[in-house]
Amino acid sequence: MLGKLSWDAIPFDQPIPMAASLLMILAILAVLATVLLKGWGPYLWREWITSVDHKRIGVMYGLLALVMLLRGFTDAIMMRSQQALAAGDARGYLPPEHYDQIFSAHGTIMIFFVAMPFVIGLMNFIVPLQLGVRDVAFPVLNSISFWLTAAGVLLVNMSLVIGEFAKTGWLVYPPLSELAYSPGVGVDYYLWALQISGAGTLMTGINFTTTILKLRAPGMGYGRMPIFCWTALASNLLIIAAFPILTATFAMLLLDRYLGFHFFTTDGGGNAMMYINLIWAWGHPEVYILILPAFGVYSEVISTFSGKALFGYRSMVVATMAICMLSFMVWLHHFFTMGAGGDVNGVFGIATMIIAVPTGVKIFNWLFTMFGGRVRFTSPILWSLGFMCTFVIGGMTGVLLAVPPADFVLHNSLFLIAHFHNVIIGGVLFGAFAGYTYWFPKAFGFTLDERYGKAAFWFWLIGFYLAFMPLYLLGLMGATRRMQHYPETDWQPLMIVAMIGALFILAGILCIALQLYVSIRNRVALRDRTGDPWNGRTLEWSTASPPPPWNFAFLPHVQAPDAWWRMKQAGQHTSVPGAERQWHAITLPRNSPVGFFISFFAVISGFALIWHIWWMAIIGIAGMAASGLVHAWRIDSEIEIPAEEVAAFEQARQRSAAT
Amino acid sequence: MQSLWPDHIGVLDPQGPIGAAERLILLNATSIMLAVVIPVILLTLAFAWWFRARNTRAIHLPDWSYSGPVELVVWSIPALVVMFLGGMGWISSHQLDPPRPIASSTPTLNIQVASLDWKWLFIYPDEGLATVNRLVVPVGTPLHFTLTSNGVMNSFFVPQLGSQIYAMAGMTTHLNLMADKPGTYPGLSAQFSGDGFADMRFDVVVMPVEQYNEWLRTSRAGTSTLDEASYLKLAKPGIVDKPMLYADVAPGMFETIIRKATGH
Amino acid sequence: MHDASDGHDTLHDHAPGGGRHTRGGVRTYLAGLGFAVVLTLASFWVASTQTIWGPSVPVLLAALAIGQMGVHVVFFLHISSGPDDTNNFLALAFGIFIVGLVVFGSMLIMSNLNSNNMTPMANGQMQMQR
Amino acid sequence: MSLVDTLTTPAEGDVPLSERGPAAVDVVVGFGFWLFLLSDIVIFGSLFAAYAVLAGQTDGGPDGQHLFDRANVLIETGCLLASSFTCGLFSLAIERRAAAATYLWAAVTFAFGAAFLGLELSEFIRMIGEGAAPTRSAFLSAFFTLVGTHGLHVTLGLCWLAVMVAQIATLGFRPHIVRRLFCFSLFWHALDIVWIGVFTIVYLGAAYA
Repeated sequence: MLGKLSWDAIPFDQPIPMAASLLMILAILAVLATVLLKGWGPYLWREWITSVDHKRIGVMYGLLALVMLLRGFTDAIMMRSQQALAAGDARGYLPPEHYDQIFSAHGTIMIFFVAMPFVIGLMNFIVPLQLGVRDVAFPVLNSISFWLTAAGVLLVNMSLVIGEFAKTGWLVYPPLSELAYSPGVGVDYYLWALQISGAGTLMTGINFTTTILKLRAPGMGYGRMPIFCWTALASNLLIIAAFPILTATFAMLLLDRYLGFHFFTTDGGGNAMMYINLIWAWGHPEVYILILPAFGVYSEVISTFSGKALFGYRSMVVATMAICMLSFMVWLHHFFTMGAGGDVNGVFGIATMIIAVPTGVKIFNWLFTMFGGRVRFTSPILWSLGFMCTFVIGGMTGVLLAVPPADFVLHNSLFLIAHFHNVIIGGVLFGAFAGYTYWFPKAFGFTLDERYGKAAFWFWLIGFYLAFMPLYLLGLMGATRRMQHYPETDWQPLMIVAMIGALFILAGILCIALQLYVSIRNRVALRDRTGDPWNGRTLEWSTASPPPPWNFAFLPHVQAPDAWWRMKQAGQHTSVPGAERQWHAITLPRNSPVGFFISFFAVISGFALIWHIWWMAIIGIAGMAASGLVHAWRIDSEIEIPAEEVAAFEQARQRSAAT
Repeated sequence: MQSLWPDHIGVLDPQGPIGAAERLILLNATSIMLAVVIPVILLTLAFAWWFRARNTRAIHLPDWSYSGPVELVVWSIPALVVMFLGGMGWISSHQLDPPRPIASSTPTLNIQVASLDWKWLFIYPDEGLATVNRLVVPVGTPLHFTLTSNGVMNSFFVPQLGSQIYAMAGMTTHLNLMADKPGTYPGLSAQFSGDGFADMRFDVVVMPVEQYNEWLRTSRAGTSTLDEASYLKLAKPGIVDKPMLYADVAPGMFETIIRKATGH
Repeated sequence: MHDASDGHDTLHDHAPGGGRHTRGGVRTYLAGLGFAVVLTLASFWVASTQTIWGPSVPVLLAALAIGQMGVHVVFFLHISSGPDDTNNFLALAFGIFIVGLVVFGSMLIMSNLNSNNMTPMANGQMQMQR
Repeated sequence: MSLVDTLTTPAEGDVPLSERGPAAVDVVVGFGFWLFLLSDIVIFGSLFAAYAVLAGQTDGGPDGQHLFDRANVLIETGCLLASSFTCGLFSLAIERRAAAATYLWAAVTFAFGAAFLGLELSEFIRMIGEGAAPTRSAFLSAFFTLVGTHGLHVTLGLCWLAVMVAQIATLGFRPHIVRRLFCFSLFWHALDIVWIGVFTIVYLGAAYA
């Protein structure tokens, strides 16, 4: 009746996961209780859960990412403290079966449920605004994408309470992840959570590629598109091309585990090297899916706060698209040590290094964007400067690892760990925070507190260097990744320094939380009435903060890159004309609960499949199909905003901006 | 308490020609890139500071956003660096390809390696000898490793000797290393392989040739044999506290291990 | 300035497969069917005949398959290289590029790995990859 | 450059395609679905790659040359090709908003698709009966997964077609229904293209694996 599920699945005898899950359940209950008691339920349902507005969905992605950052960071600090303790004969406080789950969960969560939602959230919020349009190409699909991601998040977190998570590392290499060596439900949690959220991500990719290629304000040719949109385009093209590989690869592993197929097993003629080959054919583009939009954020931020157009716009576009293509030709560098031979290793090593050329060009162009500018030291540009100084180190170690014989001694070492944290924290996360601070006033109508923002930056920057420079050194000394303990007591001081770095990062995270709290409290003082608090250059700054549901009363007519800057130069200080033009009624997509329902049933079927509860899986799948069918018969998919409402909003805004 | 600088500095303290070449490559590549990276970091800080909004002495070029010569330079610098590194990568990935034999007048010692859950089995096929978690080799002799696994993947790595290579079930990978100086060098698995992974440590004991021959003689005097039965006992998942020694090895054991791993 | 609703009145470019502007009619589909039938039969014939030099058969089969895929794309999906099809065509090219990279890249990598790492054994169970 | 200037829209012909503002809904939907199909093709690409790598790994079990029945495959191919053609006629009937013809061609398309599926299923059952189940070897795992995924797509396509017929019956030829119908026809033709790869590489190529 309940498949593999029994009371044994709940780890009563293990205090750490028990306490953690209790805390999580209490937090969820507290949130639910608050919502119910305050009577927020209907509001949340109407305005957020069923919303198909790209801005609302973007905000929800961001929130999801920030919450999961806390979860992923908890794992991180447990790993750092374990390694700081477990030297010599000491074994720390986390036995291997916990420690293995923690590092697997850390990687999975940070990549799929922090970095991805953060980046996708920024794209959701900003891309249609920068393109000067009213929504994405497929607004309902967008909502489905978000809720499927949330479904994946829910499944991963359920593994904390019921059962276990994968103990195989974040990419579940077979044969270790095959049934023979991982008979538990951990790998199944991993696979189903990522299949479900991966489907959502793929839809995002299709949605945004279509949006950017087909829905742009009149006049916005490709040469006038904001650079963030270009990077978003590249990123979404990579999603379309790479995520299907992930889906297919996981499907094969699932068939191995559930139906006894022999794709990657050691027996039956299976070949685990094929999994490693395919997973990295997805995995390498994945890191560019994350970093390219971050490059876009830095480009916007550096240009805005230098008061100059981006230097070498065309060069930047070419570099972006070159990275997009090249990122698909380098995946073998993740397994130089599998023995492919000198020719193959050499070719992929060189291809990898070539990516450094367009990336280097980008760095130089940001440098020259500042040249002759008037740089304002706000926290977004601090994140950007911190990025430039940090990322070049990460890029350097990346090129180093691309030299095959260098990789032969550094592969899987803490040097590698330091390298990819260097590019993901120093690149993706700094970019996410820069974008978060930069666009926050656009989303909520008030700026974030600068004092806490700068404090957060410094804690993160110092914390990063303290935490990961020792790991570079340790890697060079032969320390490998994923060690639950190690005999070399002389490595312990460096491990302790890394642990202290993690504490600095904790302070940085606290500053970000405090910044949000303080800013909400002081929101009246921090209010942005102009819609353009930073003297911005692109179209999102031409509309109100927060923008109305329709974004633009009239679609702007674009005549140059940096369209809004041009309009301001021409003496036009709002995108809305005065008396010259009649107000129009505006049609917008109607809200839909289909995304929520599909994901609800996806969680049910995912959970049922993990625990082999077949009847429940059928109910879940039938529920998804039924939700889709009901939605398919919906006729009135649009609502109309009357012209008077549009007029009233815009006129009120003009009055408020004038005061 | 020891000094803060550790004694175990692995890759930075190579004890053989492969490791030494790889460290040199690391240093060369790092230096050439630092020659670009350090100026970039300094320029970033300098530009940001000099062109700060309050510095009215800095030139102001609000419309300067394109320059052909600058573009040419910024594409050329990384391109030239990558050209050098790419050439180095291509040549070195052939010269230091793990299966490539090490040229030497001393005859090569063949060693078969099997990663088990969670221990390392070393078979000396020509000497008819096997050890667990302790590899004894003569100094100055080219070592040819043939590696496999009985199940999950591992990576055989002796940081002070150089290159690592995966050990995979059903597969045979090859690795050539050599030790220049007698000593004891730690080895490990660099690929996570399950709960006992952290204990997959072994020592490589490099001895002068006479001492090695002496070791061979005394070791062969033992009674334990590595055959299918004792292998199956050893292969059960678990950790080995002390290094082990088999004085005799049944013929074709390495092939037996591979056959068993692939379900035949 | 445009309004969104203005923008939707005029057709700007072409959706793959047609919509209101399907090009051609029954005749296009008939032509497609004819070509496809001929190419399919040719493929099956080539695979079973002795009149073609054996080792070259896979190449011929590949050419016939690519030709037939082209027939489907042009006559059934109505994709052309015209200016109003630029995005569709580029997207298709991107897709083919990625599939080519994944398939041929994987085959290249795997054949190298297999030939370097496969165990030479006499028991015949461990077959070498082609 | 005042605001008023920007209000005058230049003639369509003078403006490059990329600067004409948001595209029509038909184009947006068609292009989005086109991208979905490309991503689907990448899934098949991964499965083809897996098949190509594992095709020789029979683990002492049966190989393709002895298992596959070419005559059967030729009939399957014929069914799918015929359904692709009638799907084209279906699209033309929709364009004319001819309800009777639409239903007729939908039914014919469905019948050919179902016949294909029936033949494929009977082949699978025969093979499993002969001891060539997917659990037998890596080759058979890859074969059943690749061909089965195509079959699953056909199955879903048939379900979709049934739903679309119901939608025409209840909602009529509304613009969004017509858009979905064209997406369906794209999907159906794409499956035929994938099948060309399948019969060439898997069935006809079996002798060369």
